[in-house]
Amino acid sequence: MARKEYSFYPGCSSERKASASNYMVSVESMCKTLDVKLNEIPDWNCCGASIGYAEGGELPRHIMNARNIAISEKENPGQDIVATCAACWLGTKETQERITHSGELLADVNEILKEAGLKYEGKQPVRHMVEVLIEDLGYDELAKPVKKPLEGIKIAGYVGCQTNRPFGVLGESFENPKYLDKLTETMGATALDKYEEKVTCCGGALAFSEPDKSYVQIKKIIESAYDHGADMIVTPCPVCQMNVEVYQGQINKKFGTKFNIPVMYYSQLMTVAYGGSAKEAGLDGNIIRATKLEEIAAKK
Amino acid sequence: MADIKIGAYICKGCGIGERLDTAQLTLIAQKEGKAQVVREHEFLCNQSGVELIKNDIANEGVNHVVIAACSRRSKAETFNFENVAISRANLREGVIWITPADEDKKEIVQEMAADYIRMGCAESAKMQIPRTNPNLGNNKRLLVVGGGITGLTAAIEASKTGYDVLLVEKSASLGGWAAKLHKRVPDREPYAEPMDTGIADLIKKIESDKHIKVNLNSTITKTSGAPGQFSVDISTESGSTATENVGGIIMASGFTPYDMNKLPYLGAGKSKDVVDQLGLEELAHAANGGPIKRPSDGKEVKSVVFVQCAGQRSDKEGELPYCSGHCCNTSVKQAMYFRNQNPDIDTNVIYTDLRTPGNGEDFYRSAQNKGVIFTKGKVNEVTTGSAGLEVKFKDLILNEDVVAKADLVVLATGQVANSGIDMEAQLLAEAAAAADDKAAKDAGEAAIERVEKPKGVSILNLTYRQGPDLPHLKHGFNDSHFICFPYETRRTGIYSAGPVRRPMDMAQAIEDATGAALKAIQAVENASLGRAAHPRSGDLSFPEFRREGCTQCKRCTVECPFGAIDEDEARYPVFNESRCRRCGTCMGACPVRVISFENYSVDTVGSQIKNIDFPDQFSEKPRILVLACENDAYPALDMAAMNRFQYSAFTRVVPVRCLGSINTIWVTDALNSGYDGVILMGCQKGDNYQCHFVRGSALAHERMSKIDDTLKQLSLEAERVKTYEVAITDIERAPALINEMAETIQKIGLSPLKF
Amino acid sequence: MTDLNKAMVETYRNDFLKEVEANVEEGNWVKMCMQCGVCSGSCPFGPDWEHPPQEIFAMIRAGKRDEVLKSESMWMCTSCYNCIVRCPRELPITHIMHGLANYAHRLGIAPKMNPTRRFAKIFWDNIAKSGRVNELELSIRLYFMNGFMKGIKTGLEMLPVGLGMLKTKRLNPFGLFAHGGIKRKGELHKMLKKAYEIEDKRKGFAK
Amino acid sequence: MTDVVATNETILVVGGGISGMTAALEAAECGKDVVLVEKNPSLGGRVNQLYKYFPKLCHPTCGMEINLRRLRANKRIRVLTLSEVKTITGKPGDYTATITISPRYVNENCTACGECEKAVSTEITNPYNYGMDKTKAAYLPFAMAYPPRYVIDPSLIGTPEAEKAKAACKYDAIDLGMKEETINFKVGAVVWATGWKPYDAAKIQPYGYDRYPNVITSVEFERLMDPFGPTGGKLVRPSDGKEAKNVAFIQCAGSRDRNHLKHCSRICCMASLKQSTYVREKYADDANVSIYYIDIRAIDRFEDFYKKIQADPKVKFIKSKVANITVDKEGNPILHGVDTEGYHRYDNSHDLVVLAIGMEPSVDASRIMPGVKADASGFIDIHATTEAVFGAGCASNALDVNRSVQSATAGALRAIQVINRVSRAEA
Repeated sequence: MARKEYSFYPGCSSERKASASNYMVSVESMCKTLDVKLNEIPDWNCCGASIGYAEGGELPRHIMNARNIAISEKENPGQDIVATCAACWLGTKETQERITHSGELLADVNEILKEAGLKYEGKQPVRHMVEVLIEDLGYDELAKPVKKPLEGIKIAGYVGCQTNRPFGVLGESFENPKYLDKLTETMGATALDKYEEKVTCCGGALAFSEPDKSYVQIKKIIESAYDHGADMIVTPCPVCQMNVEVYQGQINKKFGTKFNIPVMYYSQLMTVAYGGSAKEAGLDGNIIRATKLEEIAAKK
Repeated sequence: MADIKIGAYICKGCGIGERLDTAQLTLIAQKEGKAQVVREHEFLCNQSGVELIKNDIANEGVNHVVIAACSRRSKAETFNFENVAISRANLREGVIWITPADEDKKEIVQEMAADYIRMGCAESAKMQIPRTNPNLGNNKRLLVVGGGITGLTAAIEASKTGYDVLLVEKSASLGGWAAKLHKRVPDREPYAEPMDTGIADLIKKIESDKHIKVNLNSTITKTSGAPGQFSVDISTESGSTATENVGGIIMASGFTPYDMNKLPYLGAGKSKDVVDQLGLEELAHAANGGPIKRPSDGKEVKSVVFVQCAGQRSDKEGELPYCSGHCCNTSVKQAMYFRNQNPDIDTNVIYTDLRTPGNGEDFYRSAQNKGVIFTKGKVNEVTTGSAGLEVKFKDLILNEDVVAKADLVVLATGQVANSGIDMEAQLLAEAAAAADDKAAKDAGEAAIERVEKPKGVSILNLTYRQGPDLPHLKHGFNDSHFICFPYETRRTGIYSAGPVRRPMDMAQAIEDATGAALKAIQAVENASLGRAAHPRSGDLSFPEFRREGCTQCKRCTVECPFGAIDEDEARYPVFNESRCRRCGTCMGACPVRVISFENYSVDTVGSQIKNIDFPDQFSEKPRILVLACENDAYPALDMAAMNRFQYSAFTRVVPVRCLGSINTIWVTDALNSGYDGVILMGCQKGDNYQCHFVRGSALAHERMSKIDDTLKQLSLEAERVKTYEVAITDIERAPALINEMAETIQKIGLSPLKF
Repeated sequence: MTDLNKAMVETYRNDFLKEVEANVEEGNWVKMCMQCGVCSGSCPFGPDWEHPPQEIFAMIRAGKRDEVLKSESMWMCTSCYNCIVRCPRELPITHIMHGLANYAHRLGIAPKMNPTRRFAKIFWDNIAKSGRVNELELSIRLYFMNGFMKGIKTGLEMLPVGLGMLKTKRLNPFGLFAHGGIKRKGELHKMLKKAYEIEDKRKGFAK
Repeated sequence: MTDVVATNETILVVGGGISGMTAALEAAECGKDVVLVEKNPSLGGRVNQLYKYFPKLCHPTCGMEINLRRLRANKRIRVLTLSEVKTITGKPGDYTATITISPRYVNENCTACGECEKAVSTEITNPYNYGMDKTKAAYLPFAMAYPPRYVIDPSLIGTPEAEKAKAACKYDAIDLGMKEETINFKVGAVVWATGWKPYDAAKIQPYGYDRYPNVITSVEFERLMDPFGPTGGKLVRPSDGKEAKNVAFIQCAGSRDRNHLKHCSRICCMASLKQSTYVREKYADDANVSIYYIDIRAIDRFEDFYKKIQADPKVKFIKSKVANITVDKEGNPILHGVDTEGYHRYDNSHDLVVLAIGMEPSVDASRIMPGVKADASGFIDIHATTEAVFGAGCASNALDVNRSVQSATAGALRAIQVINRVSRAEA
């Protein structure tokens, strides 16, 4: 019996051989160490993401999320729904909020869910993994398993948008959230005390459709990290991770910069700090290798 | 008047004992100051010190006390004895704190202290304990002028407090404009819906209140007298006139809506379907919850445009420069009339700045929530097109010229105060007519004699020498000029309230009326005790004049900032003590120095100026006289002392009630008797004057501007006399000005008149 | 002009605000804007907006139907939610922008070539089909949405990215065939169909 | 033990700012007995911390001097400083007020000679200057403090410094043994005038008040102009003492905002217009002022003042709620946003940013006592209040000085009405 159990919503990008598969790997190791059990929602579907609006409209978009919630309530009763992906978390939470505030929507949703013999109750809180870490366990608990403090590593805590706005993490400010820094400090690393682009938007889905405009954003995010001497960037969001990491080459080409900074997930840092191997931390999943982390991971 | 027995008490505390030779000061008090009792004390303001004084008063018959210690501004409560004339010699802030402790300065510092002892005793000798005003008025009934929401509130509140009220309303019914409103802007949570005006209940209350006597169809044709003893002629339309006596007056004559026919470019007068806000209230009244119909053809209004700031906040000739404050909330309310009745009616409010302060913000939000559209734009023209009215405006957000069609257009016009005749303004107007400034000023003064038939309709018809109504402040409103003292009018015992004072809405008018009621009550209470009103509240002294000396020149009547002084048939001044604010401007104005107050007179000040020791011309010790306003300049010097800023030990400072009370003859006397320089320190004058007696500082500057000729006659340099505006915050500047004078004297040498 | 669009113009005449309130997600908030502009200033793609949100609200009130619905502006929304959290009137601006874009798209008057509109459609089709994102299919379709040659070009530009993802096993080369999506696809399709029916009924899209 | 003579014909005035002083003086000058309770060591309140008033640009201490003279001359007012109302029980016309008085450690003997201040070296942050500088732990709150009596900061008690202060006093005015005391007395009616406090600027995160030293509040800006303030009257910015010649004012900082204060604080527009003249006063033509606003609310004749400032070429008005602030390497705040009059994007650099901070009541009215109702913003709702507790000034609404004084005068009359009912009943 694990000390905590959650109904888990991994999201598309976390699938094997998908863009955030390494996130998933590290989350699994992290949770193992923390003795947190994640019960995947059976046959979960895509959240529709924010970009889903254009074709999806309102109801169809909500239905995608309502289905997941309904399945979760049926299969993993009494458990909070936990997502690791910012977009999944936001999409699901948004749907839940909207339904709680609209009887009409609730009726529609349930009428539609009948098609699949499902029912929406909306009793399970929808939470992001970092909320679980911070609120249910707390920094002290998170510090306990640290075997290899990430000493000497300077980290830019890039929070981005969707874990931060509009809901955000309890007690954190939209403009200057501190939880990611606290998290990295807890792992023994050094968080940048100044990082102006902490909550700057990476362009999100528009990195696909409007790459050039997004590059401008991403460039700011990376530049500021460099300016303050960061060794790597850490983020809680797969979209941010992907956009900030994989386009560095394009940006270098476009702006003549020489960016080559690793962009990690908090769960990767934690796994390494907890003594996990490079593999367990999914470090091999990063295009720009975090050599400093790999060294620590390699240390016996 | 009992014999004066002066007791002088010299404190040695706070370093006075260490810095000064108090024994010598004692001698001076005895020999020169003629103090019968003189005592030194280690620490005068502590219990034993105060007991000492009390004991002398009780057992030694001391009735004039000179406290030689700290500034008159400190320990005032401690050194406060009943029925005793008190003078203060300022040895701490005035001497030891502003001079260096160096040995070589000891002599001049001691001289400074000695002079303050002389001055204190001299003042005391000339002072009298005020026996209160002989012409008390005990009438405590209040006259309320105007039966609108302001007047009704003032009346009911005064009655609730236990005072009788006489209410005069020129129209045939009570309620004023408020009674014509369909609903009012909410003044309570949740600030979301128009609410009942409540005026009907209020009128009922008034009519059933036996302490309130209502006169309808009545105007005031004559007001004379003073607080506690006003006599008022009330005339009815029918022509009958009754005389009533009251103690205090609340002027709540309200406003007249700006005449929208002056705005033809906004369609006013051209189409029946262009109305002002009061016009819309009538339509709403008529509709009484049903669909509002437009005047032209009775068609149900389907679209309405509200034009904010119509003829207001404008530089155009004949339009109002100010903002009437309530109109944004009023349009919000009126737009709700439409949306609440039928949510499909287009309601568009076109504004430049939407002004809904305080919780009005909730009301604004509520209107938006009801679908009222607010457009930031500037309306240029309203025309009558085939399909109805067309409002041509510039959309300031989308930055383009637009035309909005509407069945009805509401012009948010402003409030014009019913404030009567502003004599001063008319005088200045005449004055301005004259060519250059000098001439203009003379003309202005001369004109006071002339304006017998002032233009306009008076509200109060005061028989006062200085005009029939309260002076206006700005734009025809007679608001107070003082931010800290919003009720201070320039006619004692007469307080204005409501939109006659400042454009305002009902909620503010009600609050204002309640405050004004207190002030009027306060005025009658103090009048009955012979006490002065603000700012010298409680002062029991009052002006008197030596009839045989008076030349009937009328300077006093002309210059009294409060119109307190009239003239009798023989053209002698009549002081109306209860109207007087005790500033002493009349005293300063009098060329023959016949006007005085018991505790503040030509003598009390003059003797202080004279009674100092003038060293011979060879000693190279100049003397500088500083006459300082007791409210601003004197505190500034005190605070300079607290910061240990130094100024010349040759200075002798005399506090005055107001610069206006300074008689130029003091200055010439001072120079004659051997002062080398004279400085006057008063408050800011001009449009933003800070003088709490309104004209005092300005008058002093005027008078002093003429002193140069006198100086020439005395063959003295003009630099020897300076008049400054000094603010209470000029803590560094005030001492600097004194030191400047000291240097000047160093340069030009001691006064030749010392010889 | 599409029939649907004609129909809407008919129904609402010149009252565009009413149309927006009825048919656009969170459209009934538009009237609450007080034109402070904090949203316009907060948008990361702000400079790329021809008409920033607050101006769009003003335009809606001013009845500028075509300018609004045919605008590229709403398609610049990156869903960063800066505007929402700063709005002093608590308008759900992000959703209103999404709603306007969706509405224009449904009416068939949204800018045809707008890349975000087209990507959004591809994305939705992608997930609606299998229930989950197939990233490879998604990116390939995206690259080729502007035609074959352009697609090759974009593909080549993006090659390093793709290879990187491939090397790190974050892209499945066989995804096009192997990727399964969810099991109960039929069930999802039925639900979506129903959802569209209801939404169209509510928004008067139903023929 | 402090003894207070009071009866159920006495009026209790809570708060010694301009509203409380006015209510007390107006009532006393009508012949009523008043107890005036102030929690700070001196009367004067917030207006005293202002450099100038709008629209006259005169100095608040001028009116303060007059009010203090009225106070000194009036035996009917009993002033209790460092005192707070704990409870008020009873019914209209017959209340018992319980007041706790914190020790000042200085008694009536104090002559304000300043020897104790010279004697001690310990410094404390200076509340009078909103913590922008320090003051000695034995201090006179400000030059015109009333009562004009020094204060020993509690932090000094038990330290040798305290003994030094005591030793320096020749008049036995320092009593280190003073303890907090609690007293009760009867009153007939209460005027509640506890005033306002500036909204916590740190909560307005996009403006980074908690992160950027060169973003300050309007109340702090007033202190910079005081020759005896934290900068000695120099208009310089906190980060590096650089002259603040290019100053931005951000209106509605907290006000008119559902995320902060839902009401409009009324004074802020005029305050910024006024403060723009400070910058001009200090730097003449080198001054540059930008005012970022939603609506300029300069009602009645204040409009004249607005017009005057509008005509000043050195003052720019930008219709925009600033989106957020960043800082450049030199620490210059950069304001980002959109001028909505025709859509102009800006990223403007300034030397100093002043937040025209909103007003909230210092005391949530709903906490005063049962029967006193607060509106949603915490102001006293006079219509819903059933007790003889009358709101005055900013405890009842967001008001400017002039309207606060009106409100206080009205409040005084309402209290007098209760008192007169009592005395009539007893007569």
